[in-house]
Amino acid sequence: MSLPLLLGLLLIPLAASVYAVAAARQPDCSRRVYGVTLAVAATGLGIALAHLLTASTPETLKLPLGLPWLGAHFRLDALAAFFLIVVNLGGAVASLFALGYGQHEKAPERVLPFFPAFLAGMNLVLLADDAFSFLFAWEFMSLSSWALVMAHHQDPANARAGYLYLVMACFGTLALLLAFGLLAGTSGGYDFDTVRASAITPGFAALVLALALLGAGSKAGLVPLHVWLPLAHPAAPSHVSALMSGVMTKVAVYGFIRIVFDLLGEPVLWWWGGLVLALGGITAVLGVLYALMQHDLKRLLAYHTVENIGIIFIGLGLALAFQANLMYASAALALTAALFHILNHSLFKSLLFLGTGAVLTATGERDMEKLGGLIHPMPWTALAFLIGAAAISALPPLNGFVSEWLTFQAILISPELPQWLLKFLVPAVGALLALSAALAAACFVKAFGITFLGRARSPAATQARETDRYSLAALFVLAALCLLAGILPGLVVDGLAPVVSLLNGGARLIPQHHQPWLTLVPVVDVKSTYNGLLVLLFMALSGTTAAVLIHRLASSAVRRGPAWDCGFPDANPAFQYTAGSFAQPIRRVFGSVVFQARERVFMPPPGDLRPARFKIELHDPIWERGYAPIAHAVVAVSTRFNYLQYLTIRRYLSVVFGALVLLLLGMVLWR
Amino acid sequence: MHGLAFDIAHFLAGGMVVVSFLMLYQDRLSALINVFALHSLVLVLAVGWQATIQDAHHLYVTAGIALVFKAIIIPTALHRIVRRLGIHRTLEVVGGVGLDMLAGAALVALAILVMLPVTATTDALAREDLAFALAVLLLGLLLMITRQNAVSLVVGFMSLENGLVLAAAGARGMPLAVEISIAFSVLIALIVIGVFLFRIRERFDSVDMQAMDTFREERRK
Amino acid sequence: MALIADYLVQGCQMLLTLLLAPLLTGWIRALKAQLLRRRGPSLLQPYRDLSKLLRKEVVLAASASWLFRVAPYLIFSAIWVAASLAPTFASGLLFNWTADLIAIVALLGTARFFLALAGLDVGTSFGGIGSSREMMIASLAEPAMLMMVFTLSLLAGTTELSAVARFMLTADVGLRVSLALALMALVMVAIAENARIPVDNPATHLELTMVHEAMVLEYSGRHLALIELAASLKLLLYLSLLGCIFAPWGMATAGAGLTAYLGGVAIYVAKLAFGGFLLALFETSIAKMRVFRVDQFMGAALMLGLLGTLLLFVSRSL
Amino acid sequence: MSNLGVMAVTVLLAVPATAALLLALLPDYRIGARLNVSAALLSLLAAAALLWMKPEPNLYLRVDDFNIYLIVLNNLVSFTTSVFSASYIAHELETGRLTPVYLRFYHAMYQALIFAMNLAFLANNIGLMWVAIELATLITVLMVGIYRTRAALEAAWKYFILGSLGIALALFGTILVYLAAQPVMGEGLPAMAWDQLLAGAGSFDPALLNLAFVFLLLGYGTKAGLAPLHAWLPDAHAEGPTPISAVLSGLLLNVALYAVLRFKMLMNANPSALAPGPLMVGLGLLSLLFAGLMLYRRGDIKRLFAYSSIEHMGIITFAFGMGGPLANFAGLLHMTLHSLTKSAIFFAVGHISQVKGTQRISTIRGLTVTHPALGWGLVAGVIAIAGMPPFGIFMSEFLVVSSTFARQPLLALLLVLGLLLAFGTLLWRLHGLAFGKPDSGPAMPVQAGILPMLAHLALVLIAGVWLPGPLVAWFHNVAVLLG
Repeated sequence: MSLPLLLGLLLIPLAASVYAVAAARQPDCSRRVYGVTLAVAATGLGIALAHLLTASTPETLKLPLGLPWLGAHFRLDALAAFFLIVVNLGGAVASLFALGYGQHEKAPERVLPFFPAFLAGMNLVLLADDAFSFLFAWEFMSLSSWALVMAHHQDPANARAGYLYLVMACFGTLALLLAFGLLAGTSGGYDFDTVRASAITPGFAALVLALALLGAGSKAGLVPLHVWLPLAHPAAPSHVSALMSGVMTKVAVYGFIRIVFDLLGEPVLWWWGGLVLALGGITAVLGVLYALMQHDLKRLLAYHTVENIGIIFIGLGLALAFQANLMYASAALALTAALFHILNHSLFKSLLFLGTGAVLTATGERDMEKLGGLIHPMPWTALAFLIGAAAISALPPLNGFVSEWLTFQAILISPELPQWLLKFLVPAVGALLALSAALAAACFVKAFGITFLGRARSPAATQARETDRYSLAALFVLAALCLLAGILPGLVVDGLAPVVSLLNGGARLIPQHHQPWLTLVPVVDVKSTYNGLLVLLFMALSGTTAAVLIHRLASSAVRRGPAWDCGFPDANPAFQYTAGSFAQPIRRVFGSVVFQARERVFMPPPGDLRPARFKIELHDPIWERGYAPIAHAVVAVSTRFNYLQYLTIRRYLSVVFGALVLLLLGMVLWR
Repeated sequence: MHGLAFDIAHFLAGGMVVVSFLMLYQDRLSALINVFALHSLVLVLAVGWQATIQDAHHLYVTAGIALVFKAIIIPTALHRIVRRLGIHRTLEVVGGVGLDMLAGAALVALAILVMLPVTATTDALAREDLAFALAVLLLGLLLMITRQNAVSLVVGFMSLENGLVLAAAGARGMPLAVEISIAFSVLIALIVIGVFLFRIRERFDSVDMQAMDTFREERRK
Repeated sequence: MALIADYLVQGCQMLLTLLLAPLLTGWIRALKAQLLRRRGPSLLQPYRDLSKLLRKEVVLAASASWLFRVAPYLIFSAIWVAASLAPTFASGLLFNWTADLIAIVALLGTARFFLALAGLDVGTSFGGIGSSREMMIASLAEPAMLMMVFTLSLLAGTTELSAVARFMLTADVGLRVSLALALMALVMVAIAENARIPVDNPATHLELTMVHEAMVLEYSGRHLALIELAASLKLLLYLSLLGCIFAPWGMATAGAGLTAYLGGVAIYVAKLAFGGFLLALFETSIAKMRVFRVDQFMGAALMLGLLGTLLLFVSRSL
Repeated sequence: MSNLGVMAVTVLLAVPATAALLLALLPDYRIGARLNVSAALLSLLAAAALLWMKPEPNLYLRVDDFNIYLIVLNNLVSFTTSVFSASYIAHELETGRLTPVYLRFYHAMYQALIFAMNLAFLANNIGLMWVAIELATLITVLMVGIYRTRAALEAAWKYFILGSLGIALALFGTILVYLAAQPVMGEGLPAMAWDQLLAGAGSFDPALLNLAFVFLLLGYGTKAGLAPLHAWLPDAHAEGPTPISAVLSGLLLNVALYAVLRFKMLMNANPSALAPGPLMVGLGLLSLLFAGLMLYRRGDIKRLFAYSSIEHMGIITFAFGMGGPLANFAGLLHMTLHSLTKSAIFFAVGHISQVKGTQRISTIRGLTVTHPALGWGLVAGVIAIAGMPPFGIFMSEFLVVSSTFARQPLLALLLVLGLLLAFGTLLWRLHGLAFGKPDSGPAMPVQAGILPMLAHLALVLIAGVWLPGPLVAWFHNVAVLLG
């Protein structure tokens, strides 16, 4: 019953889009539209949650749309329900945020019509149950988000981002299209039930996996297909960035899971796991390293999305490896970790992007070097952002830590894997994961510290005001969820159980909710346990007791004074550490290898009045080695061919003549 | 009798090929036009002969049209145009006559080769005719691409089209042959080319097609 | 009844760590002084410092925010929880399963996170230096630590500390290369994390060499006291980790009764004293290295840890 | 019943013919435009009527599953185009690019063109069809040259020479087909009538058929603008009046392709003749890749979309070349939707170039800011033509690619490469045109008739989501016919 409900629900945002096309210029149009999307997303969230928890059998539905002889198949199973929760949660919060944020939009007619469509598109991807509807919705999602990226198109950088985004999206869709072409076979059995039923040769299966990696990976931002992501996500309005980064990448991951774990089915080859694992590890570390080099807050967050996608794919790769060796219990753990991280990342990444949006409205700045000290004018935003930063840095007792802890546990039970390559690969990836976690912490100390702490570096930052109440509500909903998921992980794991067992041949983790103190006990025989609730309790207890005791027994006096700073307090905020200088040690350690980072210092001789200059050169290896050559090749070839436009008529006639003679000769020789 | 009929038809069709070679050989415009008139004349004879031996009377119409338009009106018109434009200089033959001849020979060979596998169910006459027609067609095309001048281009095209008419006539009892030849001769030969050459003369003071390869804005980019 | 006893024991451990930490610091300082032929302060000096600091008023920089004032409590509580969750004198206590080794590492990470933020909060250049260097060091130290954790858990089949300790007591450990590697990694990490020579000098106030001290430069009064206490707790934690993993002898097991507990405490104190002695010896015998050699030092630690793990992954199947 | 159908057919042919004569005599261009529209509407109604009542085929004319929907499409587009041209031409007169005399000529020729195309579709006789297509060619030649600028004349001349060469080749092919049929069917009309030919094709002389197909493919392929025979197409599109560009891309190419397909059926019907598939696949891929590359360097907006037409003709030819129910279905769908979408794009482009007073892409920027309706219309059109949902072309491309990959992976990869290339280059141009800071160029006031464009886009949009049953049934039947 809930499936038709959901589908019917999706008509509402589409209607809202149409309405917005007509009435975008009206003052209260944005409030109306976002109100509608908020309501729709909340309802969808409720339905999906109900379906997931009551854990009924999948629902299917067939509408006379799409491919005429096939119809449009829809299906609501545990997997779809889980991702529906992720999508609609993000959508609801983004809409809530936009109720306030949308008021500041300069070009509402370029945002309002596409936002609901974008939301509907993502929902549709999750519900689609045949190749055509799936790709239709997939591409529709890309298209609407492209329109949102192009909302502020007058900035050439945004236009370029949008172009790159759409081309990469088309590339991904074509890859998926080929994959489905293989899965459907020559008979054209495009509906997923037929695909599941039909067997496929190992060679083709491997090809499908590769294509799925290309297609879904390019949308999720898997290195080296990530280049569009850090350009496109920041270009959109912040609540859209939150959706694209926090939610749409998850839809991409859904595509990968659906194809590889569900449609492809058995047999799984072990090296698939290895491949995905390696890609995940590389993506995680490169993503965070890129992020460390950024000064643009939104771009930094976008690169962190790349990193987290890497972590998710590490979990998925482990699961594949385990499944290939029929170790379903372990696969369950890995899958749980991946899905948990999907949920977590959607939470804190949305939170962080929305926080950035609040900063953006307050100061009009995305460049950290021009911000600073925002914790004073906007303490609540700062608090929410801080929680998000701590969560994404995988600090207990917040949710980011739980999923990484689960991933580590999955890695730790992997020595049973028989294949040698995996034996070497898994610990190496573990090291990469640990490294990326530590670097992420460093990066968010930088992000939060430079943006919110210290003293204001620009007039814009000094004149900042706290953001509106809708935005704050949205921020704190997400912050609360981050904390809850962190201290009650057992419940989340139980919620994920049906999804895991669906993808994992029935195997799942042991039920968690009746463990003492809601402790997280992934595998019984391995007695590794974690209890976020108690950690929080202990910390709160000890912290408060310490505070109370000290204030009671010792002094509680405070005197404000100038900063000491080893005796020479600097009046000028420009003397503070900047984002660039904060990243300098890490840049020296890692950047010099990965990005050929060079520091150029120009020190004028004494008496020369020119200012001293310090410049950092960074090279993006992937763009310079991978993408630029392709672009140049296309330009070169098309320029080479272009002269064909200016031949004389005689030449054109000769071409036809040549073709004719050629074909005639062919006929003569053909016999 | 049939043998003789066959031989004559064969002779006439072959004659057209030879005349096509003559056209390839020409490098003066007026001479080219004259040879084209001859070409058309041979065509008329061929078609007329076909009409008699197939006793398909509508072919006489086709022959008549060909005679009136292609052998008389168009050549004179072309002569007038040439004179009015004052193009009496020799026109450079791309690649030289000798090469053209070689290419032409190769084309004729190709035409015959292509026609060989055609089973003898279609009567031999049609087959031979077809081979020659194809040869004429290809030679006409060759003429078009080896000359630079609009007039000679048109001439080449019309010789090509003569080949077509020959083929149509050779096809025993082909309906609409008249209509088709009319469609061709009237529409192409008179209206369009006339109009065009007139217009072109208006715009460019030569009919040399090099002058027509104007620069377009893409090239400046 | 037994439950209450368990609670008591747990509470005792928390208090014990809290009380012992300054003593350990004092002990090391005294030893170092002795080794340098100085008389040095008394063992109890840290307690005196703390009580004095606690009683002084806080001088807060004008540009300090609420985070600056909350941070000390956060840091202190995080580290204290971590320290009291690690088995010290007895294994298998009531709440040992609350956080395994990974969680303890992460708790220290939480503390570091907020310390670094506090360093940036006032907006002085020295705070920035401290924070950025601290995070750079940590970005290598934490993976190294985790690799060490991997090694252990691959051996013991768990990441939970008292279980690890129990396993290390059993006979089937033997002498393993990877354990040695793990030990070295842990020691190096401990040195870096506790801002000891050669990575950092806890005694210096020469601006350009300090890391940890630079972050807490702006702190005063009770805040400083909490941070100092947290620092010494951290040192204690690392020593007790080393103790319970690589020298798990003489630890009492849960519910073993009062005498056993007391014995455990005695042995534990002895372990700490010995560890402190080694540390002091090490610190006095080498010089501090340049900040940009630290990454090589930590990289070495990381490699050692990874090597140990790899060896185990491979040798498991042999 | 059927005599009603006969009436409809006669209307289809008689109305445009008479309208052409009338328009040639009418001095006032306003009345002319109205008459033009109403005549087109009339023939559209007649065509729609054919859907329900098919006349018996005779030796000259025939209405069957294959051509009926194309006839409807043809008259639909020519109707909408006439509506568009009414608003377009008025502006041309104001700016003085055309004089009333030429307008009279233009309208007459427009109707004549409709007549020719209807005749080509209706013809049951390959000779008749040839005559019709030749007529259409000559008319369009005159229309392309109508501005009498140097460039226009050059384009028309180029079009004329290449087009009539193609026509000549096609005629030779037709004669060959007749020769192949004549021994079997006997002399005279039956040997040139479709249904008869199709029935007897099995026993034709394969060698002659092969030869014929080569000539027909090259001849009609030239008209369909397949590379390397495409040379006339971009200039003809760029230099002629935009309504004619729309008709060229939307309809005339279809007519040529229709002819090729007819003969492909013939080839399929003869087992010992060579399979036409590979030839068409080759030409299709060549056109697709070539056009994809050429799109990138285009500076003239109409030439740009002309090249995109070449690209899509390539896709369609590829699909039919692959054959099989899915690919043929996709090809037919693509044919239909492409003509709708492309003409819609040309409607937008026509007004845009009028508004901006130029066709140079580099001088047109930020259309969605300055002219939202036209700008977004263009965006929607390009999105649709680039094969993105929710528009219908996505469906056909989906079918082509997916059905090909399982059979011929390498071909599919080439196809995908071409699609991606074309997509990238087209989008690159679109970004320049529709987005970015608008330049402060001269913007002349134009009362743009965007209704036709919207109508087409709406149809394409609906087709993307839902295809009506009868249409699907027709596609299926024809797909089977095409083998």
